[in-house]
Amino acid sequence: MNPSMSHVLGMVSTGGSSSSSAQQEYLLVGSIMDAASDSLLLRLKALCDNVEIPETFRDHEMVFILRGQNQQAMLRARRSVNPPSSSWQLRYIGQPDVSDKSRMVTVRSYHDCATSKNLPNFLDEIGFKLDYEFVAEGHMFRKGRLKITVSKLYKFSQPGLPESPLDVMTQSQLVELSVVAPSGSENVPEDMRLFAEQLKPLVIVDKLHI
Amino acid sequence: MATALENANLLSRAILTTQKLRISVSKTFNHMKDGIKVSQDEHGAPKSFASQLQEDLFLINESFIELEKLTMAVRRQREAETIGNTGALSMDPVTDKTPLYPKALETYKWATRLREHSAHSQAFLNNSSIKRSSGSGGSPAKRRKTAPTNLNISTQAVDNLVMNVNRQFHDVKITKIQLNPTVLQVYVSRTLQAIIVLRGLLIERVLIRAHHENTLNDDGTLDLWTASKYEVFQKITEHATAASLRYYLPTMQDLSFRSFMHWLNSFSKLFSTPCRLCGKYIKDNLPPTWRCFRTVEPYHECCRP
Amino acid sequence: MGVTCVTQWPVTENRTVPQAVEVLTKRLDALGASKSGNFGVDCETYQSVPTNVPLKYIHVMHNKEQPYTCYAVTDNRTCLVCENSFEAIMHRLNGFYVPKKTARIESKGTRYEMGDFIIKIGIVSLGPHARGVLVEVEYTPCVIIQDCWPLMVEFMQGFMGAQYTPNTHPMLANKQEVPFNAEDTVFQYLEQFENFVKRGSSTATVR
Amino acid sequence: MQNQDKVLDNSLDYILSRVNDLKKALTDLLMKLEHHHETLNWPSVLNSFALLSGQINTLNRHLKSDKTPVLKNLIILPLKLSQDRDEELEKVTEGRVASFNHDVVPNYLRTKPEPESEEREQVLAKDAAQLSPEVAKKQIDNLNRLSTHLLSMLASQRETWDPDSSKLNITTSSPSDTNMLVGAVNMGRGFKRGMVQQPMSNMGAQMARQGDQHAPVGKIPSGIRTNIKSGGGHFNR
Repeated sequence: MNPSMSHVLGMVSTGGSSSSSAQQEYLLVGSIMDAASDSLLLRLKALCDNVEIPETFRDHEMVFILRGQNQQAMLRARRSVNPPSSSWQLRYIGQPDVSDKSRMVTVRSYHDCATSKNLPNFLDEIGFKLDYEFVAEGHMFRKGRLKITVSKLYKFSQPGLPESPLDVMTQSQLVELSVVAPSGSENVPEDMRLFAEQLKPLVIVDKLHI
Repeated sequence: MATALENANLLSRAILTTQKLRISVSKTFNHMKDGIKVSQDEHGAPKSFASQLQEDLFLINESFIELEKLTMAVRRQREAETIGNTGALSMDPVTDKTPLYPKALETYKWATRLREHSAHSQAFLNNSSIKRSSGSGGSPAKRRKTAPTNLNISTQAVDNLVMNVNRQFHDVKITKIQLNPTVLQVYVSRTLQAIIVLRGLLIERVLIRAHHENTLNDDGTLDLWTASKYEVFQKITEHATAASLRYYLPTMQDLSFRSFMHWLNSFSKLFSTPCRLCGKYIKDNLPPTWRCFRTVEPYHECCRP
Repeated sequence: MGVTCVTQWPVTENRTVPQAVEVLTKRLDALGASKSGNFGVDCETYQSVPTNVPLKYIHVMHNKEQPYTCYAVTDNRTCLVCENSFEAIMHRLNGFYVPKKTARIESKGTRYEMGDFIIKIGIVSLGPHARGVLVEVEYTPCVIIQDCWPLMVEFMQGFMGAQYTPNTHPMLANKQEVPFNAEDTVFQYLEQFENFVKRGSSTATVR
Repeated sequence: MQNQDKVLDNSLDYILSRVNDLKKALTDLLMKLEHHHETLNWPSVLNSFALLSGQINTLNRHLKSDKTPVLKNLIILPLKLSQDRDEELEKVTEGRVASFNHDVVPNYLRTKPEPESEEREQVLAKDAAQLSPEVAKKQIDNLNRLSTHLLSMLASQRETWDPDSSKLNITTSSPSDTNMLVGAVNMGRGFKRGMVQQPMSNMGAQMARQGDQHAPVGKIPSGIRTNIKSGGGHFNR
């Protein structure tokens, strides 16, 4: 496996994603206790492509909800706090598609786009209200088109200030395995399952059960 | 702690003894293989093969017994500690706090990449196997050699000059972005930026670009060569080069630089001052890009007196 | 991205829209402008579903000059600059915001270059009908409109006629001298488009 | 009549051959146990047992099948008992039964258990019948408790026997934490201020789900049901 090539391929696929309309996110989630997270990171470093530059992130995510009479829409705005970034990412995440019970991974419709920094303001103006917000801090790995994040979640002690002291959510870190691909990409779940198998028994990643 | 130290001592002794044992064993085998040369013991009496062998075997036996003793000692020490934990040491990479493991991974990936890259580049180079002239490699060295020593002016002097000029002209902001050779970046109002390469205090090269154009290449190195993509600034670069020659005073370097900055400063209102002669802003799609060297009044290139 | 000015080129009674465009292109040719491809600016308006959100509009605009970018402008002129995939997200909000029917308006035409100036002459069409002509002039080396406004006026009078005076630029009113950016161009187009829509609806009611 | 005899003969032959197979397997196993007990390994013993059980099964199946004549209805009548050695018999039984005499015949031709064992069985059956269901249940529970206790003791002992395996089984992730984190990211559980707000927003999310999937009207009640359930879950937490 050529790391640099797959990196490029990954870039190409994400670059093409913006043009295609029916994108879906294939997702598996799990958690790892803080004490064992080092082992997981080491294992991921061995498995994934981007070892020489382990990507860390510290993101601030705001979830906005627009409530109508009998429906509501949810949009997520996310930006990097460290290093501070002037651009935001806007994401729409659909509800998990439960039509096919036999599927091994959660599938939900997914759209994202990079936006300018006035995103919260914009969402406020078109009627969205902030529902909740948090800070996620951790590591990001790539393996081909797979994206693996290991992140610790913090809640705000003061609203709207990602720099303010933060409270830890749990003694565990969230592990997410995701691929964003056009709908109907059949071998994606299989790839993900194979990868998930390699994380056992440290982490068992599974479908979303909300 | 003390037991660990003792253990280490024992181990190193054991290693030495093993070495001794190996030497004596190989010596024995050598003797057996080569037969015994006519050698003499200390008293000058010739030695028989049997006695030599006996001696060798005795040595082996001695080392072996010593080694065995040491091993016993070491084992006893280890039993005092919990073996369970030491066993886990080899199994769990996390407890291994040395960065050996990640470094090894990194090295491996780098090596793979390096091999790929070199394979690619080899393919490329084979396709275009033009012999590079040997001179090109040597020329920078030559240029460095001819660098003028008489123009060596302390960085302190340059800094002073920059500070003075910054104070003198409000619209001009000079920053030193490279030390050797000195490269200055001059922002004139919000209109343009000039990249000035100095030799001593004399202007070696001037490049004018738009205020919002990049100073650095994509890889973060200083871009001293790409001309501005805008016609106005290409034109002004020409005029500025001319001006730098016009104001060239090797004996009064300080004055030379100041007059040039004075001239450059006149561009701060480049887009909002009409031509002195025709009263228009635009001629040939360009604003008045020429400045009188004495009065620094704006003119279009074809309107200049 | 330099400073831009978007103005309307009047279509007089005795001319059709293509003829009006031709007058301009002939002049530009005579001045030595060179063609450099096509351009297009379009605007799609989304209207809120009144049961869910009080009446609001979102104008989603594209400029071919920035082909991967999309501009979403609210009523308060908050402009969100984002990737094209924003439209997919807009479609997901179809319970709240729906595209206004027949509200897709665009200006399409030829792009000319003349020194550091870029001139774009576009025919504005609302649905299938051509409604008028918009001229965009961009002066690329400068990013502060206060610095180069007289220069631009002079340039525009150069090919649009000496008697022609463009409206005072909205950015001129702004006391702060901030660098010009792509949103400002989009705002100008939006302003002009809204004028066309208003006029279009008024003429429609007259008929 | 002749036909029936033939069927009987065939059937007996078949049974005989099966029983011989069984016997052979048994002797094999015994041989193994006796002579190779030092090198014998568990899988091979298991193999032998599997073979035995298979053969017993086929035998039983044959005896129960419809085609087999009902052997129960046949009568064996010992016509003559004698204390003399019977060479023929000895050969047939491979030397186990030397003569057809009063000592062995009752054992070989027995169709019922011995009276003593029958008696004891009956006593046990009576005891079981007398037991009330409650008492029985209590006893079963008792037994279960004892066995689980024993199991846990074994498990804890195992950790001391085998420290390596217990080390490897350190839990590195907990499902409850996963649920908490996932709930937090997706629904904002634990991020929102004010407990009162939570069930409300949760209900909203349920509605969004319906809106998103364009669920037919008939599906709405089920959505409401889950909604009540998850809301209740919140209060319990």
